[in-house]
Amino acid sequence: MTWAPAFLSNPERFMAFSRWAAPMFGVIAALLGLAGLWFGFTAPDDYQQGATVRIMFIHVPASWLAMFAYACLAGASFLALVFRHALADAAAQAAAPLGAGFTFLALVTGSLWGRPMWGTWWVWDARLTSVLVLFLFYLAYMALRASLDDEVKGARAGAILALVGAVNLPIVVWSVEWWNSLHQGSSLFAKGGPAMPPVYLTPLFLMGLAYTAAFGSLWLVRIRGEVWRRRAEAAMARAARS
Amino acid sequence: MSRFSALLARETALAWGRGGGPTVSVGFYAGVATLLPLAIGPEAQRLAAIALGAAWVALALASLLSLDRLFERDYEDGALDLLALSPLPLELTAAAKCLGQWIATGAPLALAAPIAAIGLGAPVSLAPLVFITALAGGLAFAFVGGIGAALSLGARRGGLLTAVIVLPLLVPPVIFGGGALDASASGLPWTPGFLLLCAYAVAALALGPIAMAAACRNALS
Amino acid sequence: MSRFSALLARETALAWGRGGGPTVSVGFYAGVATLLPLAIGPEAQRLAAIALGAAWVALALASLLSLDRLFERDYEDGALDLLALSPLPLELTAAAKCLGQWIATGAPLALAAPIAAIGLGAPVSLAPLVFITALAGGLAFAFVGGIGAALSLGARRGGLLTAVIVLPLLVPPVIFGGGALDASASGLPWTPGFLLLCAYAVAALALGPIAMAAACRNALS
Amino acid sequence: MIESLELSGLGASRGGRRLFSNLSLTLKMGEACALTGANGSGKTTLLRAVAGLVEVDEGTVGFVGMDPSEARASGLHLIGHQDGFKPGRTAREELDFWSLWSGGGERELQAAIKVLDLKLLLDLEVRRLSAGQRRRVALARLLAVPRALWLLDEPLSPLDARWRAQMGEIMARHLAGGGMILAAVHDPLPVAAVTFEIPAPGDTSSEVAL
Amino acid sequence: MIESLELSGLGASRGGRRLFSNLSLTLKMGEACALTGANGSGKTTLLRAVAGLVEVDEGTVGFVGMDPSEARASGLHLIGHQDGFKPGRTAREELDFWSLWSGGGERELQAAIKVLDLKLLLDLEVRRLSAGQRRRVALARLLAVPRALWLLDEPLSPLDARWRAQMGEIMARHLAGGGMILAAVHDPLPVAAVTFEIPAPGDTSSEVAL
Ligand code: HEM
Ligand SMILES: Nc1ncnc2c1ncn2[C@@H]1O[C@H](COP(=O)(O)OP(=O)(O)OP(=O)(O)O)[C@@H](O)[C@H]1O
Ligand SMILES: Nc1ncnc2c1ncn2[C@@H]1O[C@H](COP(=O)(O)OP(=O)(O)OP(=O)(O)O)[C@@H](O)[C@H]1O
Ligand SMILES: [Mg+2]
Ligand SMILES: [Mg+2]
Repeated sequence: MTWAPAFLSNPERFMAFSRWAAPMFGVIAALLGLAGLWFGFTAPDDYQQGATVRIMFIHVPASWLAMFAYACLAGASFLALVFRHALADAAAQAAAPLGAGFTFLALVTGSLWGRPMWGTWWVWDARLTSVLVLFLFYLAYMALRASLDDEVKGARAGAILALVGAVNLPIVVWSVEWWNSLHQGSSLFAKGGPAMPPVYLTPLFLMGLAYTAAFGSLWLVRIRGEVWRRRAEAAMARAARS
Repeated sequence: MSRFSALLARETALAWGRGGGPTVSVGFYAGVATLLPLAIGPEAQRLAAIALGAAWVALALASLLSLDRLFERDYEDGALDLLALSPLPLELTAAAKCLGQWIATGAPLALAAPIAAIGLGAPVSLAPLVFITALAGGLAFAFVGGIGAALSLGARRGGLLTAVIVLPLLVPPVIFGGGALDASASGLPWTPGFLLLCAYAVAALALGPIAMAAACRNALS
Repeated sequence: MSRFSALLARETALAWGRGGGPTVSVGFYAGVATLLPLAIGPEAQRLAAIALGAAWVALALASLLSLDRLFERDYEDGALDLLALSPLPLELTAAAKCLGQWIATGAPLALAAPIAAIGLGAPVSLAPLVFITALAGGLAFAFVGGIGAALSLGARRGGLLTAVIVLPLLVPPVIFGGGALDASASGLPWTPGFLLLCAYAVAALALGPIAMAAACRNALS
Repeated sequence: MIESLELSGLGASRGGRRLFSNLSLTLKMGEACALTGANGSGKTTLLRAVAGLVEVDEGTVGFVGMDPSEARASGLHLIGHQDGFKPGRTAREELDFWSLWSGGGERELQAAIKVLDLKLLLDLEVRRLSAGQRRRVALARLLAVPRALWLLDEPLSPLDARWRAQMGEIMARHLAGGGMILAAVHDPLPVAAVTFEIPAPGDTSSEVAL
Repeated sequence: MIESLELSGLGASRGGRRLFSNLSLTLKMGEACALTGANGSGKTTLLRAVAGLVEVDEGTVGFVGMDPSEARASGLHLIGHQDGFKPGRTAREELDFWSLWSGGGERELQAAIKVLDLKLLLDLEVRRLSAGQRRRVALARLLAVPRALWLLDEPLSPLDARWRAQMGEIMARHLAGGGMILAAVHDPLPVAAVTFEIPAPGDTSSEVAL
């Protein structure tokens, strides 16, 4: 893994790589997503949950990506803080709104699912609350960056916050095990293999990959945008001075 | 070490004057204990059910609202410059500030919390647990709140930002402490929640100063 | 009049940045609404019983804790001198400060209060009453809190003093407003409590500025 | 319009200690007075007494041509050690507010910004300004709202040589227009001015009547 | 003990604007340097860069005879525009704390109080002090804790003539004992010093690499 930052740390190389990688991930995401949705909607109704089981294919991957994006945000922030790398900072900044979006999606779909399943939109249990906290961290990160108008300072303050917020990730993952929760535990990564029939497992798996590819594509696009914005600002500042 | 204790004494004195101190915390809880029954009606049952939780939330809110200027004054009047120029690492300086805040505000609030809870109808036997929970929780709140205060230094919307940053960090200790109190009130074992709270407080004590020092250095430069 | 409105705009902007504003109040109530269930357990019934009261007490606490530096910054950085040197009587200046505080903090909190109360399980039909009660109550809190803030100017234990002076003054509006909400929730007429609250707010509006101006003049001279 | 400032038999004390007593001074239109004296002799106190912010023990502060309360409300400017700016607001926000507060118009404000060369500083937060820049922003109030009497407390100390000279010109113009300046200083004013030294206090102590 | 201060090729920028670049300066034991320059030219920034509070874009700050981090922690004094005092605490409380904080002893503190004639001020709250008195309390730190390098930002402006002269003597004594002084000033220092002017910035701009 150490080669990846080393390889991508050169902005020129990154721009060249992402020029084709971003659209390619987009295409992969679209194909996998279509396949996942097809299998998902042709799967039989669950004997317990009925048709609402299909929310799973939206909800579960969104929850995964919510956490994965935060891991990316924290990782990029670490690189930005320790190695003072501008590209890593751009990557962190670009990841935050995407992660917030996935978290929001997980919250909304979970809540939509909770109505038929639990009879309520929302309960204050550890899993749900820790996801809400994750969402709050994304918001706090974006708010912090937006309110420090010195770019360098904002970048560092944001990175510190992102790393502090990383303590929440294990809480999200293990909350169902640490506290008895309405929310079900992990059935996919349970001991002794996934406890889920293949008709559901296949579309879930496909959707998971599709979400990941979509995240990758959007992330690259946003980093590229961020790089362009900073270059343009530097050029404008130069022009204003001369 | 004499530097650390001198700073601790100063910070405690400042926080005491700034709105901490026993009278204030007693006043604060007296407020909660008088206002809550007034606002939700005096039926003893209703009250007793929420006594512990209310005392606990009041503690978190008090920390949240009193912490937002932990570093700001020093930042604006130049004291933070001088604090940074010292053999004492900025991490310890930040820790001393949070500890001072805790001594001046958290500890008196922790002393007052059981009284308020009992006043609202919680069983007297719970008082010691409320006290130590509040003590540990207050420590966690102070160190976590300090992170928010340090990060929002120099930001245009300081107070707002502190609250937004600190809120997510406050949720875990509130869950742990509230869970322990709730469990104990219903006769379940309270140690797991309490131990988690202590673990969180220790983690905040260990990691908080690092984050605060980094944030302060960033704001100064 | 343009002076008054300019000052009002400035004070609103300052209070907004200092920890007011819609995001913060929503955050604050989100905090109350998240922390309270976490601390006292998520059973819907328990929560619903205290929803109104908790929202109302949270409002009082937020006012209490955010008001203590209403005048202090201006006093220390010399702005109060310049504010005193003006055709606008110091009474109106003080009123503008309190109003700004209310616009930036009280009004958003009042908007958020019904949402928090409903989130905790209060009946939706009570939302309008919660809103106007919080609005009137916030006004009373701001003007009463301002008196404490002005009186404690230049005192060595500012925060303490504010709490001790303001707390008793906060009790009547909390009783009136909480009583109105309680009455309405149990199907009784809520107008008497609400009218008393409004009367108290009007009295605070009329008399508060006089007390504040006198206290400020005293601190300056 | 204030026509002259007349202090007669003024005495003031702080913390139970008499700072000065029987102090008399007249300032006419077009005159500047440099108030000097050792640290702690009461220069700041005197300026604040003229502005009505400090109560005097004895004597009177008279504004010829204007009612005292009116003179204080809209006839004089006080620029103190502290400028009342909030570090987190931009210079523009602060300047706009204070000029509105003193009843100034947009045109004069723009002129003041031009004279004091503040254009490039306006968008910076006050905390970012250098000491001299910040003082210049504070002094802009003098020009943004024309008032007869300027009470200045060490106005020039953080300014560089160029701006001290500029302020000298600005002050001269103010005096030429019939204005008055009473400035507490430790260095000579860059404009013709009479010097008034606050004497070191004798041992006349203010007494607490019982 | 710091033996000399060597700035070489220093460049710093604030808010994306380069303030100075390629600035080199050497200060040896017993030397004083008066840092001059227009408002906003970067004097304060330079002092803070020497103290390690501001990051420089290029060049190095070298302390001969001491490790930089050690020099900053216990080899130099920085007296800035702002003194870090809390208005509500007494001068004594503040002075005690800051002298302890800098590692000073009780004897030196008493000597400093005597030299700067602070005895009568110590029980006053800082907000009650006059500008010059407050600065004297701030300057007492220099004497309460002996350190080789003094970084002073306009140290004398609020002082009266007598105290400026006194400070001149104090500085001379410090230099005679092998100390160094780097002081940002707009008026000449009351002690023999070389003058170093920060040039007006060229249009070299700092760039964010991407
Ligand atoms: C707003 C409410 C909800 C939130 C915030 C939420 C959050 C999450 C999160 C974070 C995960 C990922 C866990 C992991 O893989 O470690 C997850 C997975 C899952 N959620 Fe939810 N959820 C919510 C509501 C629901 C509801 C109502 C149901 C259905 C009864 C549900 C069923 C599932 C399932 C089946 C998984 C996959 C677990 C696995 O097999 O690994 N969720 N949810
Ligand atoms: N509230 C107070 N209580 C006690 N003493 C006070 C108070 N306010 C001011 N003083 C004292 O009054 C004296 C006069 O202060 P003032 O600020 O007027 O002096 P100044 O001439 O402006 O001095 P400087 O040149 O240092 O600015 C000082 O000795 C100060 O300590
Ligand atoms: N954070 C910042 N963002 C943008 N500009 C800044 C920032 N901090 C300082 N500046 C600018 O940097 C310049 C240098 O300021 P500095 O305080 O070093 O000047 P100075 O030489 O000390 O001036 P003075 O004599 O007025 O004290 C000023 O123009 C100031 O506006
Ligand atoms: Mg003075
Ligand atoms: Mg400077």
